[in-house]
Amino acid sequence: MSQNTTAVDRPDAPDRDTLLAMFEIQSRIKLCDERFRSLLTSGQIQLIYYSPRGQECISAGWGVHLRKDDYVVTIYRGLHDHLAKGVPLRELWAEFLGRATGTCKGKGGPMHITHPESGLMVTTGIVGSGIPIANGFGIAAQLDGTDQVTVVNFGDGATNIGAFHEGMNMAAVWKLPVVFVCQNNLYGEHTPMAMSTGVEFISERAAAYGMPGVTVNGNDPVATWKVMGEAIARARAGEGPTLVEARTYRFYGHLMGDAMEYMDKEERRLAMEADPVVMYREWLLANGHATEDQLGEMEEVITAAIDDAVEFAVNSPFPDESELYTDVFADDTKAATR
Amino acid sequence: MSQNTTAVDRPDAPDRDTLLAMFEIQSRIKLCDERFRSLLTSGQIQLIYYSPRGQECISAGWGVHLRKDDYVVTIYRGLHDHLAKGVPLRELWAEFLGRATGTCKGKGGPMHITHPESGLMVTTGIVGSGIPIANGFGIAAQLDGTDQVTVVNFGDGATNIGAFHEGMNMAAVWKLPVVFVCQNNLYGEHTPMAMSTGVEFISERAAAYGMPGVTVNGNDPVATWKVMGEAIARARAGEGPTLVEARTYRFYGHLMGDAMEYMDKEERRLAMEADPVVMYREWLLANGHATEDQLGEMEEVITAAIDDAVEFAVNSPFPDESELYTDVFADDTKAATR
Amino acid sequence: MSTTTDTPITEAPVEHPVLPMASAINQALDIAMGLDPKVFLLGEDIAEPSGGVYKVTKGLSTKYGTARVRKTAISEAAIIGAAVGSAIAGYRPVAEIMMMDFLAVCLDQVTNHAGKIRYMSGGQTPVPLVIRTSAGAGRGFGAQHSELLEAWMIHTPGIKVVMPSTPADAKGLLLTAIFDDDPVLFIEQMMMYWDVKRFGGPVPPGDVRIPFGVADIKRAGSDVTLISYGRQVHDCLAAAEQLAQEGIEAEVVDLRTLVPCDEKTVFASVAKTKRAVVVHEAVTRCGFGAELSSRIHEELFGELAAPVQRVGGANTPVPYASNLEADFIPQVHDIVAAVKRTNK
Amino acid sequence: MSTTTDTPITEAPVEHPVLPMASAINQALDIAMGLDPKVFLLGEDIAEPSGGVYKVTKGLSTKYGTARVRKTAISEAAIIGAAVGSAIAGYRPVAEIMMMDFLAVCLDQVTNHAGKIRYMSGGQTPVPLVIRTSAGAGRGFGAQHSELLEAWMIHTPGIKVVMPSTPADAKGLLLTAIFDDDPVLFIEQMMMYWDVKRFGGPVPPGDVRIPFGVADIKRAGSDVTLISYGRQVHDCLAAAEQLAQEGIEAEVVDLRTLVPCDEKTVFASVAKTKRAVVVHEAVTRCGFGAELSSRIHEELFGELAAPVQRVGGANTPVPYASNLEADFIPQVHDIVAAVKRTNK
Ligand SMILES: Cc1ncc(C[n+]2csc(CCOP(=O)(O)OP(=O)(O)O)c2C)c(N)n1
Ligand SMILES: Cc1ncc(C[n+]2csc(CCOP(=O)(O)OP(=O)(O)O)c2C)c(N)n1
Ligand SMILES: [Mg+2]
Ligand SMILES: [Mg+2]
Repeated sequence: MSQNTTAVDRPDAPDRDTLLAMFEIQSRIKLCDERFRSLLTSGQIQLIYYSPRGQECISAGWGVHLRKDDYVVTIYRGLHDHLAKGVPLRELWAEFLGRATGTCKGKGGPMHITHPESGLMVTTGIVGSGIPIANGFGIAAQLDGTDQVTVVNFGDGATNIGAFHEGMNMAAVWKLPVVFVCQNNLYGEHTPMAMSTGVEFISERAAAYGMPGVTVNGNDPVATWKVMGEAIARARAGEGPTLVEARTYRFYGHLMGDAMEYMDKEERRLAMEADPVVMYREWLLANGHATEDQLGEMEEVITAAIDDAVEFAVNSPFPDESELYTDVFADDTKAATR
Repeated sequence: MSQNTTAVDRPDAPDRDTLLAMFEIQSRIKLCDERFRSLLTSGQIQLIYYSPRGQECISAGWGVHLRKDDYVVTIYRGLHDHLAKGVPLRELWAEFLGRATGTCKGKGGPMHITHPESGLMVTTGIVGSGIPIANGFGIAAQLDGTDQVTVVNFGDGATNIGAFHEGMNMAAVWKLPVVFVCQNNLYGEHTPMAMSTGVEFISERAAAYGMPGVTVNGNDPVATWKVMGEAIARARAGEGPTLVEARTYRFYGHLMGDAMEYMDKEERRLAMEADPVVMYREWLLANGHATEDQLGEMEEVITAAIDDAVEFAVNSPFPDESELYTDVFADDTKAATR
Repeated sequence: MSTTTDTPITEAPVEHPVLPMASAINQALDIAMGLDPKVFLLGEDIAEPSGGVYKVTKGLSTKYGTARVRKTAISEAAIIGAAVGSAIAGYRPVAEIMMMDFLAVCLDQVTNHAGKIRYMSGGQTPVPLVIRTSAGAGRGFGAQHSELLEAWMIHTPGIKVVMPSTPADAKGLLLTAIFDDDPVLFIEQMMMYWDVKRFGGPVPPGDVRIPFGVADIKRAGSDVTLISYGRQVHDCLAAAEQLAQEGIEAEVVDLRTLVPCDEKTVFASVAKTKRAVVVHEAVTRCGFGAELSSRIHEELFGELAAPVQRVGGANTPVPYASNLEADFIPQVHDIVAAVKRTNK
Repeated sequence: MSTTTDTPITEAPVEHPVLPMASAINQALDIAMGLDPKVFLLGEDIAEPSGGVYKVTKGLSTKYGTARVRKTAISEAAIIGAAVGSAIAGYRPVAEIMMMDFLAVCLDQVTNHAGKIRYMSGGQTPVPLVIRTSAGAGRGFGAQHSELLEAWMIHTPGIKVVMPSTPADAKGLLLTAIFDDDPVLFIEQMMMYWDVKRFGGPVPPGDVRIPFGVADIKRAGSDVTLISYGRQVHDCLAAAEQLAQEGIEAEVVDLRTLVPCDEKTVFASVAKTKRAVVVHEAVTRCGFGAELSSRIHEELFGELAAPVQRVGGANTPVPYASNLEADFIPQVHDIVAAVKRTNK
């Protein structure tokens, strides 16, 4: 949604409930991220933090299409995906802070958020490795004969690693119900995509597997919603996988503390000026899809929930020392001692 | 070169010397392979043998274009490539038989033939792994400022493994002087390509890296010669890598002793009927590029050389027991004992 | 002979059919697939008509269909990744990695994912998969198709490691592996697959499982303990016969599962014999023999008549030449010599 | 303190500038590239403007150009493969694998190729490459970014393994690694990169190399030998100070290179002290401590006052929660406790 279009309504837009649902997810992500960054900056909390700020519309775009029993796999930069799939704020914050009350009892941390109840199945810290794993969920749905869909998220840089290639090929050959979402924020750590990648558009790579591939402006919520909807519908109908490249931008570099000296200042300024969440909000108002009060109240509710989650997390205990040795194996296999 | 064209001359054919040079390489491969199989069948020698029979024209196609100082990387099914790059018969046979006089002192074996003198740099037994290694030779040539070209050979099945993807992308991004030759014999071990691969033509995969890709009938020596020449010239001129898919067929399955129950009998019969070496020979004669005497003499010379090589290999000693512990490290690092 | 914890195989009545190890493994897969629809197989070339490059999965795709016996591309990372995901989703995938050396192309899925996901999720997402892989030197395959890498996996938390020495053990342990809720690496030494004469054995019919963490004393003895697993157990038994002629009675402890490892049985035997020799085919340096040797010294310090001897592969890649390859692999005479060293 | 085989670092005059380890590594790379045009670097994000995610390669791409400081895609197998090929072609590539856990995505190129090619070619094609990788827990990175996997590599024939504990050792050993004709895995513990206060040290200027296979006695003592490498050497020194207060004088042997390993120095020290404690951060089970413990018992059986003690990481993935992570990592008090066990 580029600046000058916020005033114009969109014939291709979904119904109001969906529009607002997307805004709710986007705001949840944006406000959570802002809270994390402020607490980190003020030194009240300490952790390695990969901000998803700027990529909100992508997760919201598939989030509103998925059912609770659909599967999502994501990466270290996963806060937006976790929230879009409905991982509860309290457990999420507690896990980020390594507390016993976290989604993973504090043992996984931000890079490994897991919450099967919400369908957030795997968060990996290894670039590309979530892709072959996502196929496993697709195989399970296929064998079970259900119409569950798996959405696996990864970055532009991840499309240069072997796991991407092997996973895409397997999904295509077996027509797995998996949607491959490449959140292309133009950088892999400190390296611009053009310096590392042989194609201009990641979606071009789908043809190497006989898989449909599409590029969408990931900062345009409506367009993203549409493309995600089509890909998810295909998967649900048993018509096979799709590669969706959603173009976006990383507002805060690779991780908290990144000096970003390798990023073009002007490029970044423009991207942040065109903040997709802010512009979507303007668009919703400008076209009467929502009132200031509605959105304001939504934001207040989210802010209150975040206050509560932070409070909960900060006051939660660290895991008991015995937890070091548990969960290595299902049984008490005495392999997990020193 | 399909049956009915053997009578027709080819305007696109190279000069006579080149035509005969290709026939010499093809015959060397064909006769060597026949000797290996007969000695194996009669039980006079024992080894795990991957016959290249049927794929001769591909190696001959790049072989006549390469200089001694160009680099070749290949795989376990590499006899044809070894011979096309000029690895001497005696040392080659001795290595296949694990003798001290072999290219690698008997320590590598058929799957790891190495003969830097001939530019045969690496033979690997791990599917796909030669591809990233080939890039290293390309980088060396690039940094040295020479116009050396690296030709890396691999099968259709290898294009489904991660190393292929990573290696192709790196070569494209750095415009490396490497020619990627996929010898597509339609099967990976016991699996037909269609059951494992998302595309119909391997060459379609080049686009995923912004690399030119071309498919050629690998059983047509003239067409293959032409395509290889263009790709090698591009690389030599610093214009970057090319993916060449040369379509062919494995006459004797995956390895010696393969029951081939997974192969279509009729498909195989037709392929062997259209034996590319036999047909090329007919074509050379039919179009006056050579006389029966010329070709017959060539074959006799090769046969004699093979007799000599077998004799040499069979009568060579096994490596000295001390060789078990040498060549692990450059120095006498006492790490290589029990 | 049997440990106090009795196990089926050691009681196997002689009338059980004598099978090659490959058939016993095939039986286990067949029984598991018959018992539980959540069990499925994936790997390269495992379906009919060939039924796998070693024919270990023969007939299964015909019996259970290609949806449950899934022939894959040459994409090991995708194979293990798919196994990880489907295992988390409630399946019991049995993935085949054709040869153990190829673990190196997919190790990330094995160690960083299969091995860590239960832990990282705080126990929410178990990963009940099995990775079957064939391994071992002695077939003239050269340096890249002959390695035994169990030590890598034993050092890696979260993965159980099994390496059977007999068809009955292979069947019983594979059934246990498939229904175990943790990732299990199941190592099959290729040389034992079809060689009934040397490695065949009676296999009890039906769903007979062998528990993990229970070593099997394949031969009783009082003078020295030979600790081994997999094919080398047979070499230990051969060495024991030779030693018996010289009046040395060796006890042969077959660990069968390395993670978990039945240290109790090992310590009990060595406490009795005062002498221990650890034997495996894998490279000696930093092999599992080092771990076992350290544990024995830690537990039985002062009670041993000699230091624990390690007999393993040379610290070199596996050479091709038949004579060098034979030298690489620990042989019966190496075991005998090691025992002699404990008797000096 | 120094071994009989004197090494530059141990003679380093105090006036040498005190640097963080990252700067010492950067110096070694700079010197090597200046000395030999065949030396080049490749890896993710290593070029300017950022100069690497840990800034270890800062400035080098500006000084030597991006043809010799090559920033790559996220393609570890392609990175190591390119290093292998160029090394065979006569270059001395220094590849960076950002974190050691990522070795798992490219291990095939490391073990099946870099490690075996010299051997498989009968010595015709050496592979003189260096793989630099950062490693170690303690930074709240969780299970997939904290592992130490030196044991995998020590078990793998054909690869030399180096793990320095001080900036001067890091510089001298990296220079030796780059000009060594074999593949070298060079392990850098992230926690030491920039922490000058705890891990900084004097670094002699210029091309000062430290030979492989020469351990350095970082502290002399007569009562117990602490054998370690990398960051844990500092913990051993701290433990030694504590023990000194109780009248126990510990000798601290810093192995510095694990393959080759200076067993001579280890055995000499333990023969003197009769007590040994091996300390590393890696998971204990099947870690290098097991190999060292076995070797010491094999060599000094009967001369020891107590079994060799191993102090290592827990046999678990690395947990995220700060308190659990601290428990995972062996601490000074664990070393002290282990020493006490040798004095019972
Ligand atoms: C296999 C592997 N290599 C390297 C890394 C280090 N690393 C972490 S994130 C990252 C960049 C990934 O870029 P991209 O895929 O575009 O995702 P983004 O961070 O931009 O969301 C790298 C190189 C890793 N985690 N795993
Ligand atoms: C990584 C890896 N996986 C599996 C194998 C076992 N294997 C050896 S050859 C082969 C088939 C390769 O097929 P293709 O690439 O088409 O080459 P071809 O044998 O047909 O020449 C397989 C699966 C291997 N050597 N390496
Ligand atoms: Mg990115
Ligand atoms: Mg093929």
